[in-house]
Amino acid sequence: MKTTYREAARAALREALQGDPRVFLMGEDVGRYGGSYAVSHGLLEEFGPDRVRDTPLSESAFLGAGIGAALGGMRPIVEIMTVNFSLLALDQVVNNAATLRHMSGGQLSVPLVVRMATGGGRQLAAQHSHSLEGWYAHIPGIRVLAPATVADVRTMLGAALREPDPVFIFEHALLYPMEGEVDEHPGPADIRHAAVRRPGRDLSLISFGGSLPKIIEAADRLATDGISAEVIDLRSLRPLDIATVTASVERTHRALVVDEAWRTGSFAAEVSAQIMERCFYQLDAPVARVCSAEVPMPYAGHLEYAALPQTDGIVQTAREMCGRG
Amino acid sequence: MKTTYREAARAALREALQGDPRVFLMGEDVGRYGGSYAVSHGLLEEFGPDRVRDTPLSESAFLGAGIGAALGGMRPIVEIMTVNFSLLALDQVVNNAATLRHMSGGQLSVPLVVRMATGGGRQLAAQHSHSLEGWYAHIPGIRVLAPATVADVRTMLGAALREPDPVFIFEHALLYPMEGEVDEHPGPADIRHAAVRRPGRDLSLISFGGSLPKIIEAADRLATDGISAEVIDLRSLRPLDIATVTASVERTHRALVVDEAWRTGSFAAEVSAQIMERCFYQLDAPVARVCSAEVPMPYAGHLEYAALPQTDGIVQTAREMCGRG
Amino acid sequence: MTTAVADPLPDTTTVTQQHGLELLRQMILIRRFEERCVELYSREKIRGFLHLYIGEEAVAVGAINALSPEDEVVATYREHGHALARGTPPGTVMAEMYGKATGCSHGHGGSMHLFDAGRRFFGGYAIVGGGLPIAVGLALADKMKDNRSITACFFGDGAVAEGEFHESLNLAALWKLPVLFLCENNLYAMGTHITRHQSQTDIALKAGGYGIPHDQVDGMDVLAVGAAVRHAAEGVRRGDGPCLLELQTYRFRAHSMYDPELYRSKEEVAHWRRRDPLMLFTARLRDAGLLSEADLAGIEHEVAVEIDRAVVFAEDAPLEPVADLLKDVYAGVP
Amino acid sequence: MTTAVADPLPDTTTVTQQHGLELLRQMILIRRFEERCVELYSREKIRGFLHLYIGEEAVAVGAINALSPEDEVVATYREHGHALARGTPPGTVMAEMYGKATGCSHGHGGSMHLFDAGRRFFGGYAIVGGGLPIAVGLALADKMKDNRSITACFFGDGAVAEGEFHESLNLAALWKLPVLFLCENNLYAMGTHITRHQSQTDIALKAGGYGIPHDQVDGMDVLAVGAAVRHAAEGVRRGDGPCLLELQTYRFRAHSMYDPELYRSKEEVAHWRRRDPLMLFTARLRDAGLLSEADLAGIEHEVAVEIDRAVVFAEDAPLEPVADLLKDVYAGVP
Ligand SMILES: Cc1ncc(C[n+]2csc(CCOP(=O)(O)OP(=O)(O)O)c2C)c(N)n1
Ligand SMILES: Cc1ncc(C[n+]2csc(CCOP(=O)(O)OP(=O)(O)O)c2C)c(N)n1
Ligand SMILES: [Mg+2]
Ligand SMILES: [Mg+2]
Repeated sequence: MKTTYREAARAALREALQGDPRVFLMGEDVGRYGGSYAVSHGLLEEFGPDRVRDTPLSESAFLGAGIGAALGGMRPIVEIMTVNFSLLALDQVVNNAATLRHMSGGQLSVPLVVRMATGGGRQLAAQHSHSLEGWYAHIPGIRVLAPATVADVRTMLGAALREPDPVFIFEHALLYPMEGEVDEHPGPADIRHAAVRRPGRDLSLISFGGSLPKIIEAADRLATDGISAEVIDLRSLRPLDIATVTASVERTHRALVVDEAWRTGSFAAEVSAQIMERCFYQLDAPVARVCSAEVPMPYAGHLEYAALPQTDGIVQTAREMCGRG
Repeated sequence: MKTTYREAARAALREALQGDPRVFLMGEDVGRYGGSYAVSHGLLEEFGPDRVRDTPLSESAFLGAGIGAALGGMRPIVEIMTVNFSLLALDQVVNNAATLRHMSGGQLSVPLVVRMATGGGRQLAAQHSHSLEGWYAHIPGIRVLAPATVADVRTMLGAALREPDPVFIFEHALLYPMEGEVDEHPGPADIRHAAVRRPGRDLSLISFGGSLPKIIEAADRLATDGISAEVIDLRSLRPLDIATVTASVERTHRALVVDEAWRTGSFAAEVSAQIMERCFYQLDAPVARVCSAEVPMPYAGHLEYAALPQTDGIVQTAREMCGRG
Repeated sequence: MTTAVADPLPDTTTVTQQHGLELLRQMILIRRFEERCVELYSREKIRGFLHLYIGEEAVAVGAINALSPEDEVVATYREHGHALARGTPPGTVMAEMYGKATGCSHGHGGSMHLFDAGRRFFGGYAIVGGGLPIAVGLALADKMKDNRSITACFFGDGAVAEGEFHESLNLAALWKLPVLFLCENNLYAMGTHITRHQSQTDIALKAGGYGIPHDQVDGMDVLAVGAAVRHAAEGVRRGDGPCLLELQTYRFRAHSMYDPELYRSKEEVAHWRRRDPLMLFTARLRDAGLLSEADLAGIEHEVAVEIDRAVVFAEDAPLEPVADLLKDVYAGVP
Repeated sequence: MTTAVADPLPDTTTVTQQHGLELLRQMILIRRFEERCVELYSREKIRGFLHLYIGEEAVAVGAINALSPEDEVVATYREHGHALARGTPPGTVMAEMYGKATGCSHGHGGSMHLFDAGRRFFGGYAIVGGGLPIAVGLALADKMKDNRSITACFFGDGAVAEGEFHESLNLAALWKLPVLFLCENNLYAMGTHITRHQSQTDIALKAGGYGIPHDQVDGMDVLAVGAAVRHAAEGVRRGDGPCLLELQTYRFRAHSMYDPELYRSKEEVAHWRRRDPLMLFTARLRDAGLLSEADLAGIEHEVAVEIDRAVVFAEDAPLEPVADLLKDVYAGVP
């Protein structure tokens, strides 16, 4: 069945709300407004204001309330409208959601799912274009998912809700209109594994979320140059399925990691370091990164374009790595 | 002159307050209480409550007020008691302090200095033992310093106050009682460069802040094994003086990065990736990392010890890298 | 104890012709400027988020004209009106929305991040609540430097729920800082009606929890806003500490260009449109004999010309060179 | 509108002998337990931060004994008293401070992070203000599940300045959640007196900004606390929505073991010590003929034995194996 990423995200929410009375959705404008990206459109009417719960602008309190409700036996899905606003709730993530199981000696469990839109590329400027998935991936005690395909956004939520630990799902806002295939009644996703989206021999292109379409397009273009690129979609950033990555790099001997975050301290640095640590002697070239320029995201379209990773830059870096600079 | 890290930090504050009427210190308990680490002890009496300003527990508001006061022509030094609480103010850092110059097209300037204690090792458990310097180092628009020596904590503040951009200074709480040498009237530090704390031939040990004493001790112990380790203190995490690092690695051909943060997504990953990107063909072994275990910091002493990087582990990793496992 | 700032308020019904026409001109400028923005947005000349101020013009115009040029102004992402009322040339505002180098933020900020340091307009903040601590800090600087300036801080009803509202009000009151908190209560935070985001919907009352004087003002009446702000600013400037005004208003348009407005009825909007601040003020000036049809036509013409010029300026303006991408991240780099 | 919860309060001066002696026993247990902690801290058996509750015992004991066992309790880092009043065995609390595997948090938490899920004690939170949203969420779960439980949330006067206080009160009131906010006003946030951290020092009054009923209670009087909490809890349990009580108390000791107490005078401490809650309650029970010297000696003896046992339990307890370092970070790992 063909559908959009947005519709698939909504179908996943509907299924979750239908399937378990403990599940509820809460966040800013998820109800009456219909969701700021129209993801939750119609759910208020279907499930009522108790289970599709509009919140005040209080990111810390309602994310924390999600933690508390999870402790209390519910299965909350908290929507933070975008990752940009999640900074206001980060203390609750780092100090409560991520610690309570361990800090209580295993007595407590926080089965919470948090969804948020992420990324740049829509000329929303410096305060609305962050890519902070890498920060979340730094935090032990939580899981971090980045559905990059319609099928993944359709099925990862169900899998996340089965986890007894907090799961953070990052949806790149540019993906919402993307079309793709899904089963009508798909099972929950396998959220333990990265996916090889396209096999290749010469180079591994590794990314996640909103950058997946870019590396797929790059692989297409590289193919016309006779370079066979393997495309790896990390899918889960924490824990990271490094085995799938290293298996690929052991075949291709070259790795290029793409990440929309600022380069310094990006998640790409972690992936790069781990590849190098594990595949050092199989590498034919240093692991490369294509990331965002280190600048608060400018509004002007041409500057934003220049700041973000683009297919051109990925292709060029890949060609240089393969000696076709 | 011999003094402690704590006294040196205080002398730096006193000098700053004496030297410029626009400078003031604000934070929780910097005044009447005498500073939670006694760093600002006595300054209230010397400079009065206007310039040594106790704040309510409102990290976001008073850090934001520091930004505003800097915009308004003052030279605020904001103390966030510890990095753990800085999460509550991180939105102001990422979205305001770091962006205002660029977002305003260069019209505004935020000459703000923020100091905070950081790190674990004192059995303060999961909510009071964070090492988030790497997150700050990810943010374009700010500078991040980690004074690891008495001389640096004495002189970096002065240098930071001369910067027209926001500077974040991380003081590892375990360093406060450490003794060291300082000039009586030192000039401001050179905050652009990393320091080679000890020259060596076989391996570069790279770290910053609270881990510097550990790598120095490791170098001592390695020397008795006949391994000559060069010790690099990064000092500035953003911008990173990678040239000093790569110059060292080009001599030693081996690099080991130590970072008290959780391993995944640590700043050590960035340093490792950059070394590999620049020195790939000179490396005799993969760049190694010794970081904290991926667990909310446990209270119990033996568990905390096991979770943190320790000299033993550094020495062992270094020996293995040099074929003396 | 907390007191309302109310009495004695100066008579709000009188205004000199010159001042009245200037206020009207500014309101019309903002209205027409934004109407043009809508058109330019649909032609994709303007991109990103665009939040219109249409319906709320009396607030920015009334308030900002009651301030002195040395006072600081801090606003939100819905700040075209504030920038224009402060005197930022429409051309540089429009060029900003075009993402051009001659925009008031060099094209870095766009609609949500207008800055004009020379006019002490300290910007549009797009993290809701994020501007309040900045305003507190600006006021702290003024107080420590013994300046006579005050800081006017605009924010919405939605921002009142954020922790930073609370922390900022406490800090400002505790330290008796010269901040004037101006809450633009347009009844909605995006699609969430105030009754569904505030347990206590009388926003002015909240000031009591901090010992801050407060008042409610008809935000559709530019003279009432001006009088209330002038009065409140006096106390703040005198050193009485901060003050909070709730300016009751309404946005006639969607929250942003993406909003299908499912959360409110056409009737509700129509009801409020009957209190259109431009209409009300035009009628009042007319009734007082201060505005002729010719005056009005003259203003409309002048404004139309000004906006045309602004568009031409924006169209013709150069782009920032991509080579300068990293400029102004730090001083003096690259 | 907001109302004080005050009348009609049940008579607070009467208490059954059995209940009175139990309250006294708990207060003495907390006092002696913490006195022992000080000693063990100086012997480095206990490490990290240690925040004593001495002087404030009437608050936790009065409040927690007025709750039902199904109610949830959320506390701060100063929570030995709350855990003990809730019934967590002193041995497991002491073992926790020793960092032992049989500690109530398996040695992972220490003094600041006591947990006892079985007794619905949801822990000590050491980021000031961080427990309030958790309490709101627990109450939300109760409401959505139609439980009759309420959540009691303890926090200090210092926490009132944090944004999370504000956000949590609004959310709880907006959604009429069964939370009882219990502010332990001991006049200080570390070394900062309430007059230097709150612009409006009457904390109960702040509830008005959210439409939450509120009251001030003598936190040195265990019966007054019990009566106020019982009364407030009734309304909260009935579905009236949250309530806030300000419990006026004082800590007799330093903020933590590191605090040189430069910020207050010996006289001030001495003044408050004259209102020692143990002393006051002992005297009251004695005056009412409910407590003999033998009773008191019996309690003291019983408590001393219990604490000795707790210390032995902690001393003898095993350490968590280092091999289990990564256990309980995620369910079922490693
Ligand atoms: C912290 C934060 N959360 C969410 C948003 C998304 N958002 C943008 S505007 C808005 C509503 C704000 O309402 P209000 O403060 O009343 O201002 P108005 O738009 O009505 O002028 C929301 C939820 C944001 N920008 N920042
Ligand atoms: C967010 C945050 N900021 C600062 C601290 C450091 N700190 C610990 S306790 C405390 C004072 C809290 O005072 P109050 O809430 O009145 O509780 P009390 O200690 O008096 O019981 C401070 C500043 C912290 N733990 N968390
Ligand atoms: Mg609004
Ligand atoms: Mg207190």
